[in-house]
Amino acid sequence: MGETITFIIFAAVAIAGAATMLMARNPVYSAVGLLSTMFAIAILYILLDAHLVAVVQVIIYAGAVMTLFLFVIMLIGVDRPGAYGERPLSQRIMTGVVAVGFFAALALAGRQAWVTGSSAFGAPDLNGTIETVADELFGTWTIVFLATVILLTIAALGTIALAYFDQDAEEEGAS
Amino acid sequence: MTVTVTWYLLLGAALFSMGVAGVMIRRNALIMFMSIELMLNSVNLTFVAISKDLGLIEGQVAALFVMVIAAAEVTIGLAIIVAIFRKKASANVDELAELKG
Amino acid sequence: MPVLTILILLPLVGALVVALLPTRRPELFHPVAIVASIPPLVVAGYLLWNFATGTPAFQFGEDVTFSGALDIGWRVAIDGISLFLIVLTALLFPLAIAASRSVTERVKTYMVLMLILEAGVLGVFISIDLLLFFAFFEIVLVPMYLLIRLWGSDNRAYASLKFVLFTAFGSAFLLASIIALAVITGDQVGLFTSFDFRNMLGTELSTTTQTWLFLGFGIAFAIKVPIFPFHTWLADAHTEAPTAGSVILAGVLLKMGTYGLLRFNLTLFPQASVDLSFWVALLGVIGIVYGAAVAIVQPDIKRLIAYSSVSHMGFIVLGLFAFTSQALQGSVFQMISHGLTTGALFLLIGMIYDRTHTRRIDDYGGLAAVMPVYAGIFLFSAFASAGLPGLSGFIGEFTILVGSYLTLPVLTIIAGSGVILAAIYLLWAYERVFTGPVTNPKLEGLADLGFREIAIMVPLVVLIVVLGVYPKPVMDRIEPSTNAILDRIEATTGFDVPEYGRSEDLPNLRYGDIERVESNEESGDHGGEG
Amino acid sequence: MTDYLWLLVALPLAGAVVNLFIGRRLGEKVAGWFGFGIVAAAFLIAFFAGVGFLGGDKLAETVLFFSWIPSVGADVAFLWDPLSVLLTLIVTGVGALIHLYSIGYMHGDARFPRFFAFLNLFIASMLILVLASNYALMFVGWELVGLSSYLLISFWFEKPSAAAAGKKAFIVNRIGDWGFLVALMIIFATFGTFDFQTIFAETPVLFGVGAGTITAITLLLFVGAAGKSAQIPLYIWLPDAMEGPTPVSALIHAATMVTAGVFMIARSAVLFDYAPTTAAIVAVVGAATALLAAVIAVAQTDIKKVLAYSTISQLGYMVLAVGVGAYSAGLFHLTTHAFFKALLFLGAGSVIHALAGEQDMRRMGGLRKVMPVTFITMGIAWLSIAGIIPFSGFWSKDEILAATFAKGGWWIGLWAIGIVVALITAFYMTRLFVMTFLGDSRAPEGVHPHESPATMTTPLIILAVFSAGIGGLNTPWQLVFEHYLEPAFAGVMHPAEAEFSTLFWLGAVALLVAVTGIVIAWRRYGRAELPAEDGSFWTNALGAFGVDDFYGRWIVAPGRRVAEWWASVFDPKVIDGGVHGIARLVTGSGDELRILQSGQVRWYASGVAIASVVLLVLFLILGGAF
Amino acid sequence: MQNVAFLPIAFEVVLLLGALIVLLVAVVAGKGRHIWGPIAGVTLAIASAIGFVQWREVADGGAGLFFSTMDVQIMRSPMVVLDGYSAFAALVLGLVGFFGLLAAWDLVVKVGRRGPEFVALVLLSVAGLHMMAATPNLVVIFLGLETASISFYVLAGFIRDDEASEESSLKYFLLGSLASALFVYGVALSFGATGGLSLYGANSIRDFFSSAIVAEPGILMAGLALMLVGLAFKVSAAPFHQWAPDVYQGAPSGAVGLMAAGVKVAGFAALGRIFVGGFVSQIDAWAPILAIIAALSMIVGTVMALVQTDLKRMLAYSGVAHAGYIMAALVAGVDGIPAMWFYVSTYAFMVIGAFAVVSVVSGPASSRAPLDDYRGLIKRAPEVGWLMTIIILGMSGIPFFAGFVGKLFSFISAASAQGLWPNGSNGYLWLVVVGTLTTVVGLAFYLRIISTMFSSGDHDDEPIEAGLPARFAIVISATVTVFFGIVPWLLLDVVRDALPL
Repeated sequence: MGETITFIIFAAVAIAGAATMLMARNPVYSAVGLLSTMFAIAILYILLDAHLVAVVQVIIYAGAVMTLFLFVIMLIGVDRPGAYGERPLSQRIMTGVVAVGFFAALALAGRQAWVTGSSAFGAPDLNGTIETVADELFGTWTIVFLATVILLTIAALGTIALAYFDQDAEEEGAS
Repeated sequence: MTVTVTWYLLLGAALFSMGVAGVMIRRNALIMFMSIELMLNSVNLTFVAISKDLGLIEGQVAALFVMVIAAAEVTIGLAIIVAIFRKKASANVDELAELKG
Repeated sequence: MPVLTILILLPLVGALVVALLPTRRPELFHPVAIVASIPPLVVAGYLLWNFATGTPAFQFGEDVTFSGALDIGWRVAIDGISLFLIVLTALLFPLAIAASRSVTERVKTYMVLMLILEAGVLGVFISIDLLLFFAFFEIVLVPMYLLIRLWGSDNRAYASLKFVLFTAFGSAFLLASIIALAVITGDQVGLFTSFDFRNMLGTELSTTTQTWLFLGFGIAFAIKVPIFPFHTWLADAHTEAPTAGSVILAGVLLKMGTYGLLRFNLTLFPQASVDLSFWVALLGVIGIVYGAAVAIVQPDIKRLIAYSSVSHMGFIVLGLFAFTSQALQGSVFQMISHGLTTGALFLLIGMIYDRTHTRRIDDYGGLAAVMPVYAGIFLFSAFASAGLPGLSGFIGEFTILVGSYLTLPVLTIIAGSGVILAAIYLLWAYERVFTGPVTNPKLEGLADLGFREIAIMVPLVVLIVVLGVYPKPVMDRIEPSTNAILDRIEATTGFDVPEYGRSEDLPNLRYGDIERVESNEESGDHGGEG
Repeated sequence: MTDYLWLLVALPLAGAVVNLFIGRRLGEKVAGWFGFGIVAAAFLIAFFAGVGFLGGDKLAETVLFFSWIPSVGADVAFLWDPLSVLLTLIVTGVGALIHLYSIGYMHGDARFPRFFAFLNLFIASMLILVLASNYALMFVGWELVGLSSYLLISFWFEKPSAAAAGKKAFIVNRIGDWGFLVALMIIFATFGTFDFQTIFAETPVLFGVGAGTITAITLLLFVGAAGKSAQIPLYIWLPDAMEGPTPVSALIHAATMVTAGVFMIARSAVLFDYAPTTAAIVAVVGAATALLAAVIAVAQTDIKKVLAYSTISQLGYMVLAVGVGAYSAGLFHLTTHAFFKALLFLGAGSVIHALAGEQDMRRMGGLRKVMPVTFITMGIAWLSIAGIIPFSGFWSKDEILAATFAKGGWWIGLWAIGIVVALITAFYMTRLFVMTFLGDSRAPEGVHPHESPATMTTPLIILAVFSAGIGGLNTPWQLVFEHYLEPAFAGVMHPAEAEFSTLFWLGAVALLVAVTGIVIAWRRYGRAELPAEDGSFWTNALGAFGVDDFYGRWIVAPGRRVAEWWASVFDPKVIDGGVHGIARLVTGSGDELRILQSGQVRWYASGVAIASVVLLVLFLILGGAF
Repeated sequence: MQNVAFLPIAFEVVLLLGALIVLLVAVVAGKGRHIWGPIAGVTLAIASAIGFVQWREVADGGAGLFFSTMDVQIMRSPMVVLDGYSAFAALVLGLVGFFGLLAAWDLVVKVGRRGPEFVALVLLSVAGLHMMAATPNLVVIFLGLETASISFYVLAGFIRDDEASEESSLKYFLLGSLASALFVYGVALSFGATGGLSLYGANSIRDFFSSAIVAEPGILMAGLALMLVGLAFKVSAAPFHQWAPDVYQGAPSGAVGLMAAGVKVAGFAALGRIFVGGFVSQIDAWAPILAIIAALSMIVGTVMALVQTDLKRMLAYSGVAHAGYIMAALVAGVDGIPAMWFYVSTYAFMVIGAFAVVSVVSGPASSRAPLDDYRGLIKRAPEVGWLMTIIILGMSGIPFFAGFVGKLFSFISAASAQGLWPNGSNGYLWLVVVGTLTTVVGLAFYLRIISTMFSSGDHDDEPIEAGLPARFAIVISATVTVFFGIVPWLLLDVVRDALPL
């Protein structure tokens, strides 16, 4: 029962945060909204016994990603009037329709699942503790884990290539 | 009533749809990007919920990988946005429409 | 010896040779190209000489299957129908190239394209693999497009694109139909697909399928011919193309359409052909009258001849869909004859155009006094084209009309009026260009045809007379093939073909059988020729 | 002798080729005499090969050379029978004379050799026509004579009128040829062959008299004949054809080619026998033509035009004859006409030659003193055509009228027309003769008429002899000619015979009529100054009653308009318009789509989102989730 | 055994090492000197060689699934698959990378000190592309997808002083991430429906379908739909194509060829792997939709290309159309795989060649290539002009050029597929007709390109010099176009074995 309540509360928080992100005129508010959503989701992970994921969620997203976002927002500067002016009504309606349609489609898609879905979480009771996850991660998924190296290298390289300015690069670029 | 996986899936779906809406409606590149992050989060939620439901740890691992990927995406994305901001002093994507037709 | 492969290779080799000529020796390009276009003619002569008369079987066959499951292959062979079209092609190209003296810029490219074009056209006539046929049918567009686009006259951009799009539009349906047919055939012979003409002949098709496929094939060929409502590309293309282009277009390319109708529509979809014959023939007849009538009022001599082609090709179409021995033979003969006469006319127009650079009939007058030889040859060709007895044009039209009357009397009687109209537009044009006093001062003192030009015309003139006086050898080689097609139609449909003039029944061969196949199994080594 | 028949065609053809290509180098003399010699040789060959028929002991034979179009069973073969022999002799004989004449007449012309080349070509073509053993080959000759007549009419192509006349002749002939062509189709569809003898043998087997098929065939054949033999409504080309050199008019448009139609009907006698309807139509058309042409001839002032119309009129007689079924009579008139009309033309030519190209009779007159030979020979021809006994014209014309009369019933009406025509003929021929030769010279100043050279007068004399005497071949007393032709018309029912007394007074009437005509004309034109010939009749007749304009306005012009509309509206606007419309549609839709490609990221994102929703729905439907 | 276990991942490993070496050398030897260029070339050459070795290995029966460890307890689901499919992908991608780099060399030289990053990015992106083809695991496919995409985002924006480049980079990034998110959400849903992340192996998606009947198709279908969206976006199939023209135009000409070719190859590889390899049992559901997307792509791509005035955009749109033609092959399921490979591999070379020409004529860093720049090309650079003509003819689907054969095979597959819609009897013939017709319309703009090159312009007297690497790339591209157009079965016999496990 308590679980249910928690779920409802944090689900609501997540939705609300998302809504804030969606609506807020000030990007900072949007960022904060998203942040709260992420926290809420982290809580839900815990409800799902995915402890490690929850932790990582907090660390990476709340800790790193959103900080980065906020930093960039600050860097770019918040207050540029007009830049975030309201969309014309028509577009908002269209957006709403599409989003709702998307949701509705998914909901319908899962229709049977939603109803016939197993009463509670099914068989073997899964516990996303560090070791269970680690087992999997460094067992079955080792190669993939290693493969992420490529991705991260790219991320690093890309950032350098895009953001790292030095004088002669400028010249060449200009040439 | 107990919380079934269904609830989580619906929540995920809802969040994802809101992300979609965000991409469609927001004009600020950063917030569009945030919406995408939101979508990825909902994906993770879905993964984890399902892994719980089916008792398959893979779901959670997948979620972790998605996070990693998202992180990498963020760095690049922000780098691009910053780079553009350097020129146009704005993150308003509507002003980036000289390539068209 | 893979004669046909060699036949296709020779022009390509020639093209290569021309392409490799040093750029700083431009004076070489033209003569070398002429020389390079002779060997195919020799091979064609060889074919003509060694062609076995009196059998409908395909000859000089080669069969190299490339990919087993798809059953695509280098399958080439000729029968009495393709034989003469090959000879015609091999003959017209040297003449057309020789007549291209006036091409001064990008000569090398021009010559290379001409030779590639020749290879493509020859390929169309020898392929008995549908895919191969389509490939050649389509590749011809490219050099022709460039010839018109680069060496054409004022309105060339429009004309060339129009030419390509019209033709390719047809080919779209052709390709789709070929694929469909190949899939169906494949199912029936237990392969994934089969593009082998001989397999396709054995395919069982429902009447509806036949009709659809007939239309799919038909529209491509109808545009190429061109049959009435699809003819507008022709006037522009012929008019804008350089002389050689017009000659090849009218002389050979149009025949690809009628050839396709005869070789594929009639044999692969006999039931549909019989069902639709009246309507196709009707379009043909409309073409005869319409083309001739429009030709009468053309102010541009090239356009006039172009429209006359529409009219003449209409005769062929009528003959094809009358399903009588005479009409079919007549159609095939008319293909050759029209190639010669119209080729001659376009060559002549080119010669005068090189001198005066105008195609407007009004700019001429009294030319006969200035250039008597030219006038004589022109009048000769004009009468040949108008179907004057004793010249080749008559044989074709006469046999077509006489034969078609047996099954399509009314249409044929109307078609007969084309004879009158032909006389009108040709003689009226001749009157305005050649007779009367010399009005245009530019015309005074024009040089009459030189030796080179006369030498170009002589072969055509001689052939026109010879074929007109003694067509029998040609007919004897055409007849077995056309009769075999008729037998097939008779056998597969209820249609009974009038027996008049059908020679005694031929060696009992299924249509499409190949005699003297020279097949070598190692795959691939023949692929290069494509 | 028949082994050498191929020479009949080969020789003139060779002559044509030689004269065409190396004539210029041969020079005028050689070219001319060569051309003449060739034809003369042909005449001799024909004579010796055909002489056997005179005795009646020789039988018709077919000489096969080679198979021409196997699929329609058309061979290149000659049918050597009295009929073809007769025509061959006329063609080569008269032809030879006219070649001879031309040597003088064309003297000094720039394209002298080419003229003889064309003449030879004509002889060859005409011989193919008359010698053919099947309709297909006959059609070849049929068209080739059309070609050579085209070439010869527009021989002086610098004259636009000449060029136009040649074209007109060919095209009008082509209209007739179309009928011939369709007839050939039906013939092949009916008999499966073109061979005369097979067809004539099978006709009685397959059909009864008046069978529809035969009627159709014969009617269409007659369309062809009407074209060649200048019958209503296709006669309009012949007068214009006078633009050609006079020898051409004499040979082609008087003696030989124009009679091809008559010959062809005679050849197809069997078929026409089985189609009485056609025969009647033929007869009526013939009579009508004879009358109309005669009337028009009355008012002509150009000497050659008069002769042209008189030719048409005489052809009318012949057609009437074959229509009546009196084939031998028709052919007899054909023969006599060949001589006297050729003579008339050559005489006229000689006159024109003398007057330096003057053709208007109103500027002639008084030539009898300066050119006696021409005067006398033409006199004979005049009497002959006018139908004065004993000149040939009388006999042949009389025979036709008699045959017509003998048929009785409404045919009497045709006979009456014939008589009227005889009257008019006598009138206008006298008019011509008187205006040209009698009275005093009305020649313009500076023109000094003179007698023509021997090369021209010799043929005149020879022809005069024939015109005078040949009538004797076929008098009611002994029908040499008819008996000679009999084998050619084996299996053709004989025309009704009138008994001798009838024949006698019929002849008397004809003679009387002729004399009347002559007298009237003589009294009218025999005086010093010419009577004024204005007044609606004269002008209309002079203008041939505006038939040409009628055709022009009601047939040619509308045709042109339709063609123009097709060429300038239907092709570019309708067909190409449609095509361009499609093209515009495609590119237009492209431009529309470009608007979607706004460059707006959000817009693209929306596109992706919307599309995904659609895809979701589609998948759910196809996946059976709904 | 060990090397067999190594071989499947050798491709990625080598490329990673190569990238690191390049960076190292760049640091040590200084960025000015371009010695790292050859290193990268060698790496890619080796990579393709590995692809070849893998091919032989497969031919010798070495195909199979591979796990992270040999430890049997935790051999749950395979992470790597080695089969003809992946091997061929390795071969093609290696070559694409190699020639793409050659074509991009002028650009590399131009960006000067940032060259090493560029090259390294290229190498790594190729690795990422191959991951999409060489794994049975959907998450790993997503990983590869992102790896490649992210590096392409960077490549697109590599010219920093060009706003167009920046813009295309951002557009590509935002839309690409959106598509990725959709894709991975699809993965999640299909995971939920089937309980498997891996296509093959123990408790994999295939097992699921072979054992159970799908109780709740809804989620599965939604998953398929979203995965299709993601991949259709990557291969720029309509209606997910809109990014392509903008991005291709904005991105530096030198890099576009590589991006376009690579992403098409890998995208279709993944598409084939997932839908044909994994979800083939659902073909009745996805084939018709694939057909619709194919038809849309053909039409939209062709019609839009028709009205373009900029060669880069034109080629981008033609790329959309080509995506349609390739997709047409897949509606036939596994029968279509060879056709897909044939088409996509030859097309990859054509597109590299075409953009190489663009970068030669309009400059490697240019973001615009107005068609007028190509007037008189045949005079200014005859060699390049003629080769371009060949390539364009190849793309336009003229017989005796590879493009035609590709179209033919994919049409044959479509026609022989047992379609359920619009009616079951005659395969996807309607799709074939659409294909042939759009091919004809396409001729209009392909020929426009050609006739522009042949017609004379203002600068005819100024010859254009093509760098050696670029010229080599162009030559190879043209050669491939002609060679496989004339002797297609040489390639066809290969791709016939390049089937997913």
